[in-house]
Amino acid sequence: MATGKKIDTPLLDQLEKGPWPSFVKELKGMAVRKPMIQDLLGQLEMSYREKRGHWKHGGLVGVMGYGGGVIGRYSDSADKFPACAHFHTVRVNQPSGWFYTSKALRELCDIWDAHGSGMTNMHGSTGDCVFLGTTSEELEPIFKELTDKGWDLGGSGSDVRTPSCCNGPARCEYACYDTMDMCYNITMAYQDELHRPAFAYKWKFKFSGCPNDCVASIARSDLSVIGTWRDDIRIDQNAVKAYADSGMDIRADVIRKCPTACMGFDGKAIKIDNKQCNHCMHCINVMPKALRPGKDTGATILIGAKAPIIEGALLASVLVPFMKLDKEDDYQEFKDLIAKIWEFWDEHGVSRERIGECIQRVGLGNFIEEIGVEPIPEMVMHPRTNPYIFYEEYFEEGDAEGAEEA
Amino acid sequence: MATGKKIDTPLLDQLEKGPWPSFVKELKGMAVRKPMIQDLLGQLEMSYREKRGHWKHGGLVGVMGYGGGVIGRYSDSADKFPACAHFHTVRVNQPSGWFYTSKALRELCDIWDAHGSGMTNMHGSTGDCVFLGTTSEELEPIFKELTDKGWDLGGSGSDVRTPSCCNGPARCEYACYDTMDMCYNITMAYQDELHRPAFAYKWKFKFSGCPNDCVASIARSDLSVIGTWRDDIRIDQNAVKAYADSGMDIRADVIRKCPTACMGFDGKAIKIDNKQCNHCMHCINVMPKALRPGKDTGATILIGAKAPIIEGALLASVLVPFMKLDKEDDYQEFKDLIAKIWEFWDEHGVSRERIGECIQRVGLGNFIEEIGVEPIPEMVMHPRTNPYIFYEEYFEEGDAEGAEEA
Amino acid sequence: MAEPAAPKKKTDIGPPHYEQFLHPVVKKNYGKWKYHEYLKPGVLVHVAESGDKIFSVRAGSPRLISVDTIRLFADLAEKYCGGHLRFTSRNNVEFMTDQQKNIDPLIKDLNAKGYPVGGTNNSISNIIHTQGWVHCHSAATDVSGVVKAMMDELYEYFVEAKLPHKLKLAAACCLNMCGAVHCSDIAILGIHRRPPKINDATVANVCEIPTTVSSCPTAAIRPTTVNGKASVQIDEDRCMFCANCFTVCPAMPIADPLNDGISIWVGGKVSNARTEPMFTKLAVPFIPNNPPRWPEVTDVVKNIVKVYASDAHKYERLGEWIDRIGWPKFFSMTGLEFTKYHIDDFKHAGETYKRSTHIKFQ
Amino acid sequence: MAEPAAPKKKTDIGPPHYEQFLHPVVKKNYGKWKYHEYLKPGVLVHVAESGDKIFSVRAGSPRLISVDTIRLFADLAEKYCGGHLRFTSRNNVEFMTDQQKNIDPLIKDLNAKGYPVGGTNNSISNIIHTQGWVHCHSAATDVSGVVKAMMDELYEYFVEAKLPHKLKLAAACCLNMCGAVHCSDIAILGIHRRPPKINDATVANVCEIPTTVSSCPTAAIRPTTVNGKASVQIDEDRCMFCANCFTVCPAMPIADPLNDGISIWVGGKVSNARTEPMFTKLAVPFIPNNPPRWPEVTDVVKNIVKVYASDAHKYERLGEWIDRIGWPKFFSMTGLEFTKYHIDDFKHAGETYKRSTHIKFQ
Ligand code: SRM
Ligand code: SRM
Ligand code: SRM
Ligand code: SRM
Ligand code: SF4
Ligand code: SF4
Ligand code: SF4
Ligand code: SF4
Ligand code: SF4
Ligand code: SF4
Ligand code: SF4
Ligand code: SF4
Repeated sequence: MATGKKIDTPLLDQLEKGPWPSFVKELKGMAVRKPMIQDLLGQLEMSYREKRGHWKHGGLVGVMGYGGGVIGRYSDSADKFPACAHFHTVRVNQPSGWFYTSKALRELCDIWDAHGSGMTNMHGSTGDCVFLGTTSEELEPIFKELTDKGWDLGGSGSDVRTPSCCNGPARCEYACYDTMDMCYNITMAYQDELHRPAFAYKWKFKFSGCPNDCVASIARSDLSVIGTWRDDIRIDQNAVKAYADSGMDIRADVIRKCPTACMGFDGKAIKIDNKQCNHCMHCINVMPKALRPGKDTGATILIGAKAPIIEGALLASVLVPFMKLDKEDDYQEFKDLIAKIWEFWDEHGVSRERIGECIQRVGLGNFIEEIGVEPIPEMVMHPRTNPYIFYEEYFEEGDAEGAEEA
Repeated sequence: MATGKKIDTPLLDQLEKGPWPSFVKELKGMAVRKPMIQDLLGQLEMSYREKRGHWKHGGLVGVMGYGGGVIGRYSDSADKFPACAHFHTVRVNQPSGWFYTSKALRELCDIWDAHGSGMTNMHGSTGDCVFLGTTSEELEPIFKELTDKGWDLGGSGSDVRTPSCCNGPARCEYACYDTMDMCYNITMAYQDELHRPAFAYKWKFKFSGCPNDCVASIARSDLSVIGTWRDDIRIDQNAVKAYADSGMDIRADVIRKCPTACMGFDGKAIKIDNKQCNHCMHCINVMPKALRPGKDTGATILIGAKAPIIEGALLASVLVPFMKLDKEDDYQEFKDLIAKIWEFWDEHGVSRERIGECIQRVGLGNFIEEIGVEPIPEMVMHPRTNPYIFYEEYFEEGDAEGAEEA
Repeated sequence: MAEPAAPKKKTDIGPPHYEQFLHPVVKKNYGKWKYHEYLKPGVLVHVAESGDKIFSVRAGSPRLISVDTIRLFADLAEKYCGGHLRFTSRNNVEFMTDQQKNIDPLIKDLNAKGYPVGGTNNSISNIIHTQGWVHCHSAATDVSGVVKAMMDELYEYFVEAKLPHKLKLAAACCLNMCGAVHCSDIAILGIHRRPPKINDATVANVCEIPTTVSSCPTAAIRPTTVNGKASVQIDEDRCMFCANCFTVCPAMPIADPLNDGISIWVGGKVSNARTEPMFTKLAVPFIPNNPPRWPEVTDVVKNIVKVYASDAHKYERLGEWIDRIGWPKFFSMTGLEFTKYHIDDFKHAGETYKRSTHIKFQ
Repeated sequence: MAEPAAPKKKTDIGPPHYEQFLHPVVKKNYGKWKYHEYLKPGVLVHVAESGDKIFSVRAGSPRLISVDTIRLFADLAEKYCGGHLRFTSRNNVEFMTDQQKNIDPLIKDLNAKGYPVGGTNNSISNIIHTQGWVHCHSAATDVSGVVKAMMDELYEYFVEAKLPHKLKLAAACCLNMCGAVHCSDIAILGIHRRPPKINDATVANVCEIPTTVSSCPTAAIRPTTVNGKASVQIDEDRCMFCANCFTVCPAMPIADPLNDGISIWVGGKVSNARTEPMFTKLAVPFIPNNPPRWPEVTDVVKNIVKVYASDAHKYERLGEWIDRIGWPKFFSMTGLEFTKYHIDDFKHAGETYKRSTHIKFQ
């Protein structure tokens, strides 16, 4: 592999200007001591000139014993930019909530500086620390050093992808369950499924502590766990008064924006018809000092979100309206549910079909029947509008009156 | 054909009881002098006993020169009920708004008493006077007597079905155009299309004078014309005061129910932000003495409603948000539009595919392009959410910069 | 050899022009009405800009009526209304007069003959319905009977205007839904529940096999040969009983006494008032036919009406009420069972799944 | 012949446990936070039931950062926060301290190094984005560049919190939408506009033809033979440029400098606050790639932000604002063109047609 030589990048240079921190500056900084990045800059400048990417399609590389965690990447212009001929990424499983110490970060940096390009994504869209650019030979050494320091790879391919969670109880008063603990617990419980792709397609878990959904789980995860409560919103009427006194227009900003119109304000105190509340969070968001979620907390379990390819994007849909998430019991109820879903998916999923698409194909009604979950109206926006009902039984002429045939 | 003999109808008899007028009484009344109805009662009692109908599938009958207007019907139990072996219905095109004089009704009754069972539906779901039960031989005489008295048949089969309209300007203060006149005009303009099925499937016109849509046109017509206005709602503030004084809770019943929240009431006068009003009619419905549609009236033209068979039910969708309906010009703009739509349907419609289904298949965008209507956001609830855009042009490598290829 | 020309037939004359049928006061004030008021259930007055008034009296009708009854209506129209009357889009009959004093005698006469007056304002008006066993080959139930039984039970809501808002009912005897079932506050729908039985002996004679095969929306029908004759066969697991094949092929009857029955639907509307028009949604997937009075069906409907009446806000249509309280609450308040059949599995099924955490806990 | 056992590899250890990384004040008050306040743009304080406070300072990051920059963040964390820091779900870096006095010096240091502080409350936070030409074979544009160009233009909205509400942006380089493009307030999506070019010589070697054929959602691909070699062909009229075939078959490259570019989407959201989560909707179907600064794209986005800022109510997300004013008004206020491409024609297209007369006339 030849050394990257410095070349002019007039187009990229324009992206060094402006107030927002520049990824080009980041690249140039590393290019000084990393030929791989010097050549990457060259190739990228060529892309900017030609208006097209210069990477070849995929490439299977990885570490022994794992099926995922590394994305192979080869340049289609290795002749011009030999230093970035190989430019694989390594996905390192981030800690819950993306909390670090400077020490931990330095360890990661040192490993990557020694064996890779020195460039990273902190973080990738799924949540991993993404280490951008290394060669196949470096993969095993990287893996060894990572595991020695207590780090492991994340997911890629048709496996459990690296779960992620909002900072939840660590730094948010709204958290209705321990997102950080559950994300860690689940990540550990499914290490095999995470590292050795054996599914029909990818499977993403995301954990948000409340319906604000700060990790966008409802839009981006096959299995989304969103905290909620089922008792009454806690109200501190003194704090309500304080907000009012400080000039907040409670009627306009809170009461009238409540989507269920279940709130009232008489100028002094707030009243909530909690049976009508749909737990949207708005009022709590606006008045965090005065309003708090209830104490009977847990989560809504939703299933099947994904990006559009190929049947159109899906938002996750309600599977269990409320589940107590029992740490002491090691989240067993949740894990039992996952086991049943995966069993179903194993049997009915077809290759490259996410669970959301699979459920649409077989029908939500059939899906829940197979996994042993009762149909309830909370699962639908509204019951069916078309009359095409697949009744499963009918009477046969010979049947005794009242007897149904399967 | 043997004479219907009186038989016991213990099940049907139970439907003579109760406060609501009884169709069984109606049938029994006619059965006294109509063997056909006597046998119909017998067959119906048998249906009630056996829980199934006793009519054969279809049957093509009609009057010379017409392809529609008569529904052939044959009993599958002619041996038991010979008098109703033939039991065809004749659809007579009702007058606009179902207005009659006693004289006109008596003429119709006399014809039907002479040549048919004497039973009718006033009216059928499409709008016709439906004369229930006659034999094939009677069809021509019935037709002759009807036309002699100024009546004609309605539609059936793959033709223009009998148009219908709300009473509109005849007895309703909300009418934004002359539904009665337009319904008559359009019925007359398309007599050939109404009587001689030549389409891919049925085509229904319905005319409602305002968005209350009292003929359910948005749910049941291929082409729905619904009156509306585009200037300001007329307000009589004295009448507003009178309503308030009479105890109406204007804030609760009107202001807060306005779907666009574009109304205000200061205890005395109503204010409307007419640019935000979506013409839902609610406020006008509740306070007809105080509020009236504006004076710049016309109609929204919607296309494609239908019952569920077979792709699922459709509501009509907006094709022209606002069209002035010019009586003086003989509704030419409207007719030009219909001509273009039918031309398109002729070319692209497949058998037994309603226009609504056809539009879904080819895409609304392509449809309007072909009929020469500009795309506007009023036609959609929202722009597309999926990224699957069928761009119709792309640059070829050789193209001069900026030149697009078709 | 030209046939001798038949005497030219009168065709394409269209319906009579409506103008000749209008009451003089209607004709005079045509398009110039100012407002209306409800005088009592079934009685409207429309006031014109000129100050003229026209009074309308609305009477319930079973729709399936004899010429004798029509003549009775004609008699009454002559006695009180100068011969002027009309029918409504819900098959009620309306008598129009400019003489307020005629109203009560007219109502008395109507009532005496068994015709109730009502159906205006916040009431249950007449039920839109279809042919049933009286005339249609496709019927899975008899809607004339169901409607009579229902209106008997709901009578009070026709003659009084005591509901939160208008409540529009419709009934249809098969999935063709001739009427307004797909967009009514409450709808009754005759429904088959067993695949068509194929008459292999006649299929080839009376049906076009390719048309029959392609008529099936779920592709459940395949061509086959039985005893050397071309026929079709049905993959029963795929059949959802739509009867579309029967419509194009009479040799595939689907009606079946043991399995035909009724489904109940709620929450549709047509008007644009406040909310956009809405489709009806499934409330009860299946109740077996129980003629002549379908008591299980009328019980369910009456119960839904009662719960709606007790809980909805003023001016809230049934579907708007459910939207406010939520479907879980609707099912718990009415005591109806929610089953997997309520969960859509047709073309746009996914669009009906609940895609948010907006949940009310009860 | 058994291979000699390799030294047992350490695997499946998972990520380090988070607890060791938590700030002592965070650890102490874990799950016992009471409320938060915004001290200024980019600075939050969370107050615990115990009365303890933790201050967070949020700095913008280009996400594509070098180990040197990470080390810089580590330095600052050590200087002001006892070494504690985190990253957010939008790739900002957050420094946490229990010392309010550390906030301003920290901000000063960050700013000096070129890292802006902001992105909290009613601001535009960092843009979620993906690999682009930097690393992905599928990219139709370079999102790192687009995002840098956009954030330069939208900078004021990051460092000040002056919008009606949070405004969440995302950018993705192809229809795979690695990120949150399908549910963002404003999204930038790299898009192809020309069918894949088939490399007939290599298809048979590098692709499974049946898989390739079935990968196409519109069934545009058919098997064929070219010069005696098995290959595939595309019905160009049916292709909607999704690149799914390229994902399974490298011999069908779709990237094309002349026709790749950017589409702009608006009005999505993820949170359940007030309204349910919503998908983004098409605003601009296509703008050609114009690196390095995509001025046409940033113009459109800036303009949308400005119109939103001037017209939306407090606490109204972009999609909620459009729902209130209506799409016709959105297009007229932003001056964007509505074309036939905006009208859906995919699977559920019909469900997006306007099925009511609820129209606002302007
Ligand atoms: C006579 C009739 C039109 C006709 O040409 O035949 C008619 C007449 C009137 N309608 Fe209607 N509507 C008539 C069928 C309908 C229908 C169609 C249907 O019932 O299938 C609808 C749409 C149904 C739906 O939405 O599902 C309809 C939705 C309305 C509405 C909207 C109600 C709402 O808020 O959703 C109003 C306004 C109101 O009630 O406040 C209305 C208002 C009116 C007014 C007040 C209009 C007026 O100022 O004259 C009339 C008296 C209403 C009453 O009965 O209380 N009319 N009206 C129809 C009477 C049918 C009957 O015998 O009961
Ligand atoms: C008589 C009537 C019902 C009634 O009791 O009022 C009726 C009766 C029939 N309809 Fe209908 N339809 C009648 C109004 C409707 C309506 C309502 C309307 O027009 O406003 C609809 C729903 C709106 C629509 O068109 O979508 C309707 C949707 C159907 C359909 C489904 C069409 C579809 O595209 O979904 C069929 C099936 C078909 O066409 O094959 C159908 C077919 C039929 C047939 C011809 C049965 C068949 O399978 O061939 C019925 C003949 C019954 C008979 O023996 O008389 N009928 N049909 C109505 C016509 C009377 C009239 O002329 O006034
Ligand atoms: C730090 C972070 C979580 C994390 O674990 O990393 C976070 C933290 C907070 N979010 Fe969030 N949200 C974070 C990403 C999100 C996301 C996901 C995303 O941006 O992709 C969402 C959903 C996005 C969407 O709806 O499209 C999100 C929707 C909210 C909302 C709902 C806003 C709304 O009305 O729609 C709130 C409540 C509010 O703002 O009033 C909220 C409120 C909050 C609060 C106030 C919660 C608290 O009490 O601590 C935190 C500070 C908010 C702020 O920045 O103004 N957070 N928040 C994420 C910061 C990202 C960033 O760097 O900007
Ligand atoms: C690196 C990353 C983008 C980034 O810059 O952050 C990424 C990169 C790729 N994604 Fe992704 N996806 C990444 C997060 C996502 C997300 C967001 C998420 O996970 O929350 C999504 C949308 C959510 C979802 O899963 O639906 C996403 C939806 C896809 C899809 C479409 C999947 C679908 O079912 O619709 C594909 C296509 C595929 O799987 O064939 C895809 C495929 C890819 C591939 C492997 C390209 C391919 O066609 O094989 C990309 C490799 C790029 C490279 O060279 O590194 N990527 N991908 C993200 C992973 C980093 C990490 O581990 O933290
Ligand atoms: S999702 Fe809820 S609990 Fe989690 S960080 Fe956001 S606001 Fe806090
Ligand atoms: S959480 Fe939402 S629905 Fe519940 S009271 Fe607050 S604003 Fe209303
Ligand atoms: S649709 Fe409008 S104009 Fe026609 S009768 Fe009904 S309320 Fe009157
Ligand atoms: S017509 Fe409807 S939208 Fe318009 S002001 Fe009246 S209630 Fe509001
Ligand atoms: S609904 Fe069905 S059974 Fe009833 S009249 Fe229409 S086609 Fe016949
Ligand atoms: S009834 Fe409908 S679904 Fe069943 S076979 Fe016939 S056409 Fe197909
Ligand atoms: S969005 Fe497309 S091009 Fe961008 S990283 Fe994901 S797969 Fe690659
Ligand atoms: S790009 Fe998509 S639509 Fe076009 S041929 Fe490939 S798979 Fe089919």
